[in-house]
Amino acid sequence: MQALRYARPSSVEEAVALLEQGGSGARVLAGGTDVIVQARERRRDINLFVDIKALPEAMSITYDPDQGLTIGAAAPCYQIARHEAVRSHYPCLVDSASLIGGIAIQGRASLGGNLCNASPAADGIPSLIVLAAEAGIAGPGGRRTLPVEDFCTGPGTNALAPGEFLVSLRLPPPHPDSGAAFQRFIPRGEMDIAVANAASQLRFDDGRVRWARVAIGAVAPTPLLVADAAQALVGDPLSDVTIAAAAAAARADARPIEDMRGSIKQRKHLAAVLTERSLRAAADRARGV
Amino acid sequence: MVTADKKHRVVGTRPIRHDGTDKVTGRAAYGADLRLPDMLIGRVKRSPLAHARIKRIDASKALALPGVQAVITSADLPNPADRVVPFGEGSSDLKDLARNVLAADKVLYEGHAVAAVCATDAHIAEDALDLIEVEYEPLPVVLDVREAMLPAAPILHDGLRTKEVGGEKGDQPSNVASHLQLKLGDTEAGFREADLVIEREFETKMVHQGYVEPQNGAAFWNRDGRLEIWTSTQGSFVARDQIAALLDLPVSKVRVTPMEIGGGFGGKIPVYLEPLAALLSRKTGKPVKMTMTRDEVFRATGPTSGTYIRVKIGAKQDGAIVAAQAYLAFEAGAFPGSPVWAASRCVFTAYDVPHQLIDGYDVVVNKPKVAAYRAPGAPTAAFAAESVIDELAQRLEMDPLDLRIKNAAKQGSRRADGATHGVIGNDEVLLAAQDSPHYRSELQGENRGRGVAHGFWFNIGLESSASASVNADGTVSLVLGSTDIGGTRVSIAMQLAETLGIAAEDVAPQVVDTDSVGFTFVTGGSRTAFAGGWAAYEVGMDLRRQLIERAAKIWEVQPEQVEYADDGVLRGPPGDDGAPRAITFRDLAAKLPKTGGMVVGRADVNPKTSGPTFATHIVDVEVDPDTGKVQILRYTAVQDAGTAIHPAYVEGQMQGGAAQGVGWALNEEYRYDDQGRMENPTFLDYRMPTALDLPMIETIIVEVPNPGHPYGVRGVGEVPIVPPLAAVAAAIHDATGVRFNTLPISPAAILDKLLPDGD
Amino acid sequence: MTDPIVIGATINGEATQFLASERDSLLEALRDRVGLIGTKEGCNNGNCGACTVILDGRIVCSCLVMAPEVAGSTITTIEGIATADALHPIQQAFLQDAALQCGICTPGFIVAAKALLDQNSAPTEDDVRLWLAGNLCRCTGYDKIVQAVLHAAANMRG
Amino acid sequence: MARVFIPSLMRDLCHGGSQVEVQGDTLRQVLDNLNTLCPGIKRRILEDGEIRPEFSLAVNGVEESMGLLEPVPDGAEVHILPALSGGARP
Repeated sequence: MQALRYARPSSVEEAVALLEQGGSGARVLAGGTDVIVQARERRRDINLFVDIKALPEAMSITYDPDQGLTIGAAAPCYQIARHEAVRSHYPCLVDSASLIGGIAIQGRASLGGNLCNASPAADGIPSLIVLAAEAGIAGPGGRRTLPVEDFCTGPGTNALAPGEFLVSLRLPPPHPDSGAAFQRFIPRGEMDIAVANAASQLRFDDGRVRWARVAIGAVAPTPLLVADAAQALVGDPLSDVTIAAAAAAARADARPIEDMRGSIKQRKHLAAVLTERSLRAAADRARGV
Repeated sequence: MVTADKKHRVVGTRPIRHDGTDKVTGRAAYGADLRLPDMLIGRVKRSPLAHARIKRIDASKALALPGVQAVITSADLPNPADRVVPFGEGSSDLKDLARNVLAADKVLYEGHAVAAVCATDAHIAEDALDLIEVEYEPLPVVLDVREAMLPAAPILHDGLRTKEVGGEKGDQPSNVASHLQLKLGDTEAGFREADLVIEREFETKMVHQGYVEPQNGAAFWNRDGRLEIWTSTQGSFVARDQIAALLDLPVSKVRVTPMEIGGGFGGKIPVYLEPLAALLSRKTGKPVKMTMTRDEVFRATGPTSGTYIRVKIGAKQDGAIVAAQAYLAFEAGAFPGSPVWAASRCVFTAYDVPHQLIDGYDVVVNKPKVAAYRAPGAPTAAFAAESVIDELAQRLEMDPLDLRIKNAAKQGSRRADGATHGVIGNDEVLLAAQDSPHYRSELQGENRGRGVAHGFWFNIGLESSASASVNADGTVSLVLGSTDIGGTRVSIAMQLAETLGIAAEDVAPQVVDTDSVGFTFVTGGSRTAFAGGWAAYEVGMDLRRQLIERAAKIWEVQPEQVEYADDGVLRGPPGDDGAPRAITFRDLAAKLPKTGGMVVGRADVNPKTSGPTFATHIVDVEVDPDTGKVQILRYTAVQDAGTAIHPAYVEGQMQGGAAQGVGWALNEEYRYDDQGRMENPTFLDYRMPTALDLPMIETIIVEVPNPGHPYGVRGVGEVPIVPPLAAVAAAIHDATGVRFNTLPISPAAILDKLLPDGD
Repeated sequence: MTDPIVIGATINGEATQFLASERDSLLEALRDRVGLIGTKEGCNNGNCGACTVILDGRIVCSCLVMAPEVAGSTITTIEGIATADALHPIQQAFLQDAALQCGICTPGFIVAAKALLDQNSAPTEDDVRLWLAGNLCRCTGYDKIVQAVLHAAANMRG
Repeated sequence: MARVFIPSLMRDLCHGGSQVEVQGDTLRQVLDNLNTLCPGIKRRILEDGEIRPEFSLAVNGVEESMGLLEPVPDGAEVHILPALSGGARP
């Protein structure tokens, strides 16, 4: 572990001040499952951990039928996956939160941290994108929000300005005739980084897809919102044909690299397969199956 | 379990291991757990390049860091003599061992040690690594075994010439360290007799043993010139001998205390950190402890070879195999010494084949020097040979086990190395597999397949020592030199208990340092329960003789009149009252102090082999054609154990070997970029099976007692990793119709074959 | 070098204060500062589970927790699983079922299994395998470990 | 008499023969006598009076553990094998 200091601010303002003073060497510590490894392996130059787990706003999970869901950026995955309202209204988030790492990782890792780490293969981000989540950010200039699909700017980089940090994630209330689901592929049963992943949300109106969102991961520098896939679905009843078209759109948008976790051919293929699987699962959920 | 006649009281039962409580409560002390007063922490500076000349090492900045106590480089190692050091399964020239421990003029793989530093705490030692400056002149790298064999390949060792085993050395520098050949009969004539000949090429990648405990070593070089070492090693004596040779010390100056060991599988026989800790201790006068990170374990310890293998087998229409030929090229890593020797002697050894020709090549590449890994060489050789046999069975429309049974080697069958098989359980294992509930069950469902494969391993014998003292409370303290990786304290203690006719719980085994017991070879080669148990048996016989004498003395009769029965009761002729005299071991023990004192038994044994053994594995898989994912649905391992001393630990060896083999087959591999930098040195990306990736592993223990052991024991630890690679490949073929001749058969590899090109 | 800091936490039921560096992970602090060596290091990046401890009721990899984070927390390590006079039923089952070979992963498995049985007294084989998927064992093939946890659960149910 | 099986890569020293019958009660005597029939073969097998680390010698299929002192019964088969370890043994 490189030489570093630890701070535990008790207010958002204090956290912002610490981050601002600390400059590029200051990093937010939430669950720590990525950032502690990065500091230990000296992959990032870190000299200050700003632990935000004492900030109630960063730890709470609240649901309101009108306002939707607000998740503190540091709330651990196991709390999200167990939360009653999340389980009944956002099962797609449960998919993600219970697939990140193993049980011990889920005891610490947060969806906020998963987003900020900005891994192309992050298992939380496609779900947040299709659920139209917004990032709630605090910084020296005050508060702002940003659509999650605009948050990641490249592998390991995000849209946060110096001194800013992610405080919470806000998700709109789900439409009654909608369903969403997340799928990923890993070589083992657990403890792997996604070779590819995909999430979908579908809203039906009178048997037809009224609105759709599809996002894929691990196939581009950032998780991708696949606009063409939604286009292929909206306006028609969901069918093998429209699903295949959406899957083809996902495959077409995928521009993966070849690395130790997967080949280009495999990843493009999986983008389609997982898109299809997530669409079918989302449709089942919309129908209440 | 297929059992032999059972007349044992302790052997074959399942007592709780003596060291168990310490290991389930966290009290057992492994190497990293050692704490000594005033102890310093050491770390190793490693090469980021896979092949380079070292131009300069400058440690001055590191030495200036407060808390840093010393830095060493290869200049601190004595100049190694040109000789070979005693070793386990795998060996090293002393010069190579020294160069591997600390690079001298060249680094030969990424992670190669170039310097070591010690400091007052671990954080400072880590900070100091960045302050050691090393200037390199990069050299071209060669990573693939076949490329390394080409005449134009970059040369790792300018002085290396190909040794034709049994012949002369070549006259040009080469990466091919040696070539060996085994020949039986006339393969050309044999293949002419065949109705069907199949020849295939196979490739496997370098894989790691994957023990969960990283290497460690601590040293204190006392001012009286004696060196104390604490380490998690598979062989304290073999470690001592390596350390003494590397540091040019008499062995009597080195004492190795074996700590508990968190897995080894062959990888913890060579020394890495111990000599560095010793040199740092000599420089500072303080004890120094070193541990590796997981990254260092992957990059800089001894995995096993990546291979290129070609196998050609010819059979008659009735399935009789008439000729077999193999070409085996094994990566040795940066220094000579791959297990191609053992692979050559195993590849066709389960079968009675009249005409065989086997060529083996030991090849250096810019990767870490390989070490032993569970049945070294045999798994990849069996992957190739068994895959061809599976295809033969398919083409001949024969049951794959019928084909193997038809050709199974028997007592007297001649092997490729020229020797003949002794009493073996080959047929018995194959027949038990064929008769197993798993093999007789029907496999149903889409995308599912079943595979079987068979394997052979020699097992080794060699030296073990033990001593035991009888306590007045009727227990026995047993002193051993074999480190206990998987329950050998209990299995050895059980054999002493059996010999003395007492309970396993009444024997207290402990593993001691190299000054406290006679020479004992490594825990490896499937030898420990075998040879250690044999030593314990001889200790027991020694105690029996002494106890008979004592009883005779007490009863005032001749020793020849006293019998020591297997139930632990000594019986003598009737006394004055006419009643037969009898005394239990426990009662006699209580009388020892006042009838002449306590008794101590001791023994050393040096058997030649621990009895070859065979295993057949059966596996059912399901392949997801959309993702290429393979799920293991059912798995059965069948194996000849000779006599299973503690059946639960025999089953554990079978299950553990099967699990490692499944990992090797499906996902495990060293991945390098083209500069020789390892891309996946973590447990995240070096994908060993998790609990979710395996089903329960059914076991069938066959017992064909080894006539060369007092209790019929055969080695059991290694052979279970021999069949799984080929068995999984055969099952995937059965499920998909595609033969995969390259490992690992990862989802990417499967999709690549199943999807149309351009998908 | 920064000065060590004092951290207070309840460890295995006892209020404990220890000195640690701000650079220490919880794993390092437990082993090197508190002297609880039963928690093992296998990979130091959260991929093997050998360092599993229970932190405020949840299992975590102690290598992925910074020592200063645990101020005021409650921690259970392998040393806190047995009582003064008896092994925990999971420990007993590991011995009975020969669920350990080298033993280096055993503390992590037992701590993780305890957390599972604390919240699910009747897990299925699949539940156990999923829960323990973050704990690597290279010796056993998991068979006897999974059996031991199932047996312990049955014994605890009585 | 013992029957020594000659490895293919040493047959050049034995006029191409694959088996040679020689006298000897120990491996040392067998190798000495073999060397008179196949001059130079001892130098290939031994180094400094010891069996080279890359070999092991087997008598009736069982590898020796006493080096050149290993007894050779009458009628035994002696095989020159590549050592399993590919190098030194104790």
